[in-house]
Amino acid sequence: MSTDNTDTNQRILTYPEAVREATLQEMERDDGVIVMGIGVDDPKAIYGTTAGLQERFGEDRVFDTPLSEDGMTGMAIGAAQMGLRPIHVHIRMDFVLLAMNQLINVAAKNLYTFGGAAPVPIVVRSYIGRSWGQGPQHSQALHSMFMHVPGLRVVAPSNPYDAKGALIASIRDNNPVMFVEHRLLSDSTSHVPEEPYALPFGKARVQQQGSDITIIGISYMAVEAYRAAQYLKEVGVSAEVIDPVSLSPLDLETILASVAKTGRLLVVDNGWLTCGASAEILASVAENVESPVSLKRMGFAPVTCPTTPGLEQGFYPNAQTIAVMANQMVQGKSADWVPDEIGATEATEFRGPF
Amino acid sequence: MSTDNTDTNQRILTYPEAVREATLQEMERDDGVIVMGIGVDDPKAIYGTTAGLQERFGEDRVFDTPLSEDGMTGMAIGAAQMGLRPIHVHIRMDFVLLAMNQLINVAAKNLYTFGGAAPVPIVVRSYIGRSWGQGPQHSQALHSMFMHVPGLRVVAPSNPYDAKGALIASIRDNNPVMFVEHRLLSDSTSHVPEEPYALPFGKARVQQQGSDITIIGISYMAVEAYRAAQYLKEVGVSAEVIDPVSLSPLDLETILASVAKTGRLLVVDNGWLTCGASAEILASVAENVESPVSLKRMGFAPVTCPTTPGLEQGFYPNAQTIAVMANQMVQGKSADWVPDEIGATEATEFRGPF
Amino acid sequence: MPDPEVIQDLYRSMLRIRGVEQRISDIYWDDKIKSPVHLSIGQEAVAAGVCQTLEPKDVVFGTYRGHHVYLAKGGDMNAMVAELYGKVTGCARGKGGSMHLIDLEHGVSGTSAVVGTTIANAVGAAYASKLKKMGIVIVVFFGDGAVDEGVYHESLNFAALKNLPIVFICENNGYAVHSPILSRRNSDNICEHARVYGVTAERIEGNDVIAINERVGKAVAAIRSGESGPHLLEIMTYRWMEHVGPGEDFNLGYRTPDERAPWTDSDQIDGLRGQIADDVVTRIDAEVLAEIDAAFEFAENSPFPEPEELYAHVYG
Amino acid sequence: MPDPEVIQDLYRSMLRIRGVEQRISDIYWDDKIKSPVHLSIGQEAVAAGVCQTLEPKDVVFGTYRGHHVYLAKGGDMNAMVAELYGKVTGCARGKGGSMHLIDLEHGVSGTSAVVGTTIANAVGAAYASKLKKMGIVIVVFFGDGAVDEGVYHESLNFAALKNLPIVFICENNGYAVHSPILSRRNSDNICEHARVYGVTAERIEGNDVIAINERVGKAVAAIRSGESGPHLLEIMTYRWMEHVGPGEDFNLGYRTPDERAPWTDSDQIDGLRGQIADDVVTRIDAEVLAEIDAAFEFAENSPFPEPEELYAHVYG
Ligand SMILES: Cc1ncc(C[n+]2csc(CCOP(=O)(O)OP(=O)(O)O)c2C)c(N)n1
Ligand SMILES: Cc1ncc(C[n+]2csc(CCOP(=O)(O)OP(=O)(O)O)c2C)c(N)n1
Ligand SMILES: [Mg+2]
Ligand SMILES: [Mg+2]
Repeated sequence: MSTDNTDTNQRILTYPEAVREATLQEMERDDGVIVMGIGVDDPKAIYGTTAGLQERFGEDRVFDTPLSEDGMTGMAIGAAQMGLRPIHVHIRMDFVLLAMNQLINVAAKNLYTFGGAAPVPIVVRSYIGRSWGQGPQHSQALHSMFMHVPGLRVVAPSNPYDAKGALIASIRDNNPVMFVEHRLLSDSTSHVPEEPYALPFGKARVQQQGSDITIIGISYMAVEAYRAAQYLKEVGVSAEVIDPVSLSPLDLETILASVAKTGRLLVVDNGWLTCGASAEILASVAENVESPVSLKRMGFAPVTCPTTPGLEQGFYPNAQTIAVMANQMVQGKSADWVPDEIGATEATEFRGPF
Repeated sequence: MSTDNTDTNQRILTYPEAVREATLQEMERDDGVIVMGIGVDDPKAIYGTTAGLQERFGEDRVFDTPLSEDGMTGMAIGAAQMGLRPIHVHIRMDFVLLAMNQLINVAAKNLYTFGGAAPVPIVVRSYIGRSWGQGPQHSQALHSMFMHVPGLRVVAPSNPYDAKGALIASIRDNNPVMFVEHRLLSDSTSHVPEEPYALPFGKARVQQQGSDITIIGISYMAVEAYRAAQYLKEVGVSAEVIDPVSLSPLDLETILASVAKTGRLLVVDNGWLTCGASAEILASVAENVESPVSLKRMGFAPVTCPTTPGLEQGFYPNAQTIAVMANQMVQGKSADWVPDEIGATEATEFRGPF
Repeated sequence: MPDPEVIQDLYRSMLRIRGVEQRISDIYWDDKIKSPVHLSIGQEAVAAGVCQTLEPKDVVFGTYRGHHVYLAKGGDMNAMVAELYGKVTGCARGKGGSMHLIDLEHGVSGTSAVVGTTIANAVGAAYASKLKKMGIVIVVFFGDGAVDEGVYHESLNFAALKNLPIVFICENNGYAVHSPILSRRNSDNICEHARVYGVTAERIEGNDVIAINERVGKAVAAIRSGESGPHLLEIMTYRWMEHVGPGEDFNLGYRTPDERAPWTDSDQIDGLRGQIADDVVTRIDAEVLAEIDAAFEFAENSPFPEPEELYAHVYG
Repeated sequence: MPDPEVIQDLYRSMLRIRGVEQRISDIYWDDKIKSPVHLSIGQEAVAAGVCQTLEPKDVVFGTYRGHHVYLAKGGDMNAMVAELYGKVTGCARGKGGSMHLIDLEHGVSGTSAVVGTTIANAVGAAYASKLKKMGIVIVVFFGDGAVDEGVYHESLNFAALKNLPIVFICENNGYAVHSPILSRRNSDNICEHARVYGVTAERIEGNDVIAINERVGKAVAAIRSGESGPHLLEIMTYRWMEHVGPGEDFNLGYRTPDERAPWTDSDQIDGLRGQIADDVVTRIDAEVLAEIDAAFEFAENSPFPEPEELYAHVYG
């Protein structure tokens, strides 16, 4: 994963370590930051992301909640209105569906509804699950629903460096932020500076420069898109790989500049296509380009996520299918190259914990 | 509103009358059909759509519910699994956000999750509100969120004829169907045959043929798009106007055929743009056309819906702004024609009931 | 008996609410208030009685039927009326309208048009108050319909679990829109239900402003002193007007004038008026009338928001 | 004392559950079951005791911790094990996995991985049963964690309001994942809470399969005869294994082996075994073992779904 930092003496963290560090540093900086959610104080500590925080900051600032997603979201909003900065954690994004009323009818709207009087600085962390039979109700990626609603911010970092910076930015931001994590990124590592830093919202990361095609990968698909780009070198296709990082606001400028250069765009979302983030990006590009570009999108199959491993694999794009699609967009539909590797090693190697 | 029917002796109904007739006829045909929701049995009878049904079919088949959107949706799903066909009514779509968990995690998924064993034939009727200070929480149009999720059907008829046929189809369908109504369509009238008929899902209605530009209007915007097309005649622009009626499945074929003819597409949604139905249509067209087409979308402003009338007006597209945009797409950006009329007469004349 | 000053305060508070809402009802026909209005006429005693017990720093949350709460807590009347008119001088710059009132300076933390939402928000505010030792008591007003919602259960549970400084005020006016309470639940036992969560609960009959004031006062004092955790007061009251809109609704047939009669007969404003010296009544009546006249004039004369305001306040 | 046949039935029922789950635990390391498993070992008495009281046409709903409910209600064992293996012969054609079991033919109406969802679904099934006079009793199993959710409140309220033929079975194993119940609510009073809704409620201590069987039997009989509406039974039980996965979890430190000891000491399978003649035990043990062997063989030998199955069953 390329980050801006070129230190030789690199400090390497995993994604959960980066998330934990961001949380801890912000909690030290601002005693209004609190962490809440089902299991945040338990021995597994949400994949370690909240480990030790309760010991450090006490039971009032780091607390387990009852299984009450709607009420606890409303509670976080009210606390935020009184000056706290709650981070509400959900171990699966699927469960956030219980909190849509408070998130969309209240959190997203209060600032506007009250003419600017009442900001709602909450961060909602939630995990997209995958692999080992997560199945229909533990695998959903609902970021596009939140992108749809004005007043919410949505970020989905794909590496530890971005995760730390985006989380710090989210905590400091005065708006409700949906902070989207992916279970398969938990073992990923990258350089992460120790000092706190905030990534700006609305700034995409160009992971690799290229000239033939632009590939955008969202969340975990940023990893697969990057892998696909490496495979594509084999057939001489030069792919520019972009990770939007911030989905709302979206860095359309960087995307348009890239597409202007390559003339081709493949968006690979870690989610369903219909009315998804990929639809949005394609539509925005189509509205804004003058000369014709070739546009495609990939993502979840238009079905419920099946549990059985064989079908589950067909549900997701992977580096191989991405590379094949990109190659065909560049070389024409008849191109029949298939890279040897499939990619998605995180998925095949995954064995929990869930 | 043009319908396929050319009877000379036309039977004219309002939208609520058509909805009520469809419900009544299906309840007579199938004693498993039940109607439930907050206020369905009250004196106002959801704008008259449920008037007299309880007297006719009894309190067990037509009943008011507690204010428990999530639980009552789950209840409807369970009843459907046992063979009933519940129609669950919400007087505003905003309140459906309380039921996302049951709709998306359960209703949309059960058939697939259980390998085909457990269909969930429910119909969820809900109203998009507008005008007279509906404001942030009584104005939302969330159809794109439901389009995003495999397993759900979504329909949004814009006239009484389609409303009756689509509701009958929805009740007979074995899948969960989101049946989207718009408050401002309540006074609209059209020919509605007395005998029951079912509109096929996935079939768009071409409201007017044209050659210069395709304008798609969704829900109430179908009315405004049609009006805009009439204004456009003044400047010699021939617009083809399409009402998708069914949003999931979407009749892409009809849309692509139209765009192939006109080379220009303007989608006017009655909802937000980002990751919305308009993004989906633009993306699908962009992916599928060979020769370049000009693509634009209009919809809610990217803000929360304000209550005050002056700002509220700017929040929505209307026949005038649609006509201006369409004309510029055809004649070029410098075209400065503005039709005299604004359209949206339903909105300016609206005075409740809410 | 409470002291005369309190009686006067309560009288004035209720009169302001009644006066503003009566005026709204009177002028609604001229279409200047283009906003659904949920009048609290008949329920003034609840907001007045409760809010009189609060300090300025205390914070209240309410519902779309919130004029009375906003005014009783000290919300700016000019800004409220201007809000109903959709003017930029409104408490939410016209963006909220009647259902979304706010006045943070006076501890009005917001009202909501989605039933039940502010109950959870209030619990969060109470959590913040406790965590930061602000000494602020939170009060949330909601109807008997809100009790049906799951979020009510979740909110009571959490408030009791964390022993939060909050008073739940259930304004039981017997109906959710047109649905009587026993069509929505098995028994008339909201207090008993609340107690099971560990919330101290009591019903106050008869829309009695003095009783409300006294008993809520005790609850607030106990909470403020740290002696006790959350309380719920179920206050029996009655909505005189239609659910939404400026008029009456006996024509709908779901309730009768006879049902209302005992409530109008025991009108709390009349009741207190009889306990205050005539000259004081005259003075207060005149002051309140002048305040209301001024508020409507302020609203009439204020400008609408500029078109660019449409795009302001989406993000902060 | 129940009659010997019932004792044998209960013994067999619990043994089948224990046997299948023990086998799952034993073979999980070989990665053939690629699905999170939430074992019910230790809680077999609940499902066995309850389901023995039901008729085949009666309908049950459960949670992700649902193997015991599925098997006890008569769900096809082959199809369940095949489902865990992700095979097309599974009860959900492999699409559901361990957390989503169904066998409509035997009245298993489905289990869900989102806490609380099936409670409301069961209430709807009970509504259908009542409306259509099906004479079917609905039973829904859920944990002590589900009680926190708003949907629980909404479901109890509606079931009582409509006097529905439903039994709510709260399997109180003391924890939601690793959170003890008193960290999530003020008091240990689930039954008292249920009663306020108008639901007849009783706690059964000690994971006692005979007591469970008798008391649930009475509730089901009362409901079936139309004598009474909804019941809730809070059944105290204990999860022996980790929340999810095939092993134990004392290493996590949130509970101790000492806490578990009384529950394993009073193992209901051992308890009943002592009450059945030796030769009968030997026969049942052998039969159950053979059934389990066959089920795992069936699963092993079954094919995976064809790739095209990915696109089947999205719409019906
Ligand atoms: C979640 C939700 N469901 C439904 C509605 C529609 N609605 C508006 S007011 C109301 C009745 C509320 O009754 P109650 O809580 O008793 O308050 P009251 O109006 O009597 O003051 C309903 C059902 C809503 N606003 N929000
Ligand atoms: C709505 C929801 N929130 C959170 C979770 C994560 N989760 C899975 S099981 C569980 C605990 C449930 O505890 P309980 O109801 O007591 O059942 P048990 O596991 O003890 O059988 C939680 C929190 C979930 N699946 N669904
Ligand atoms: Mg009420
Ligand atoms: Mg438990």
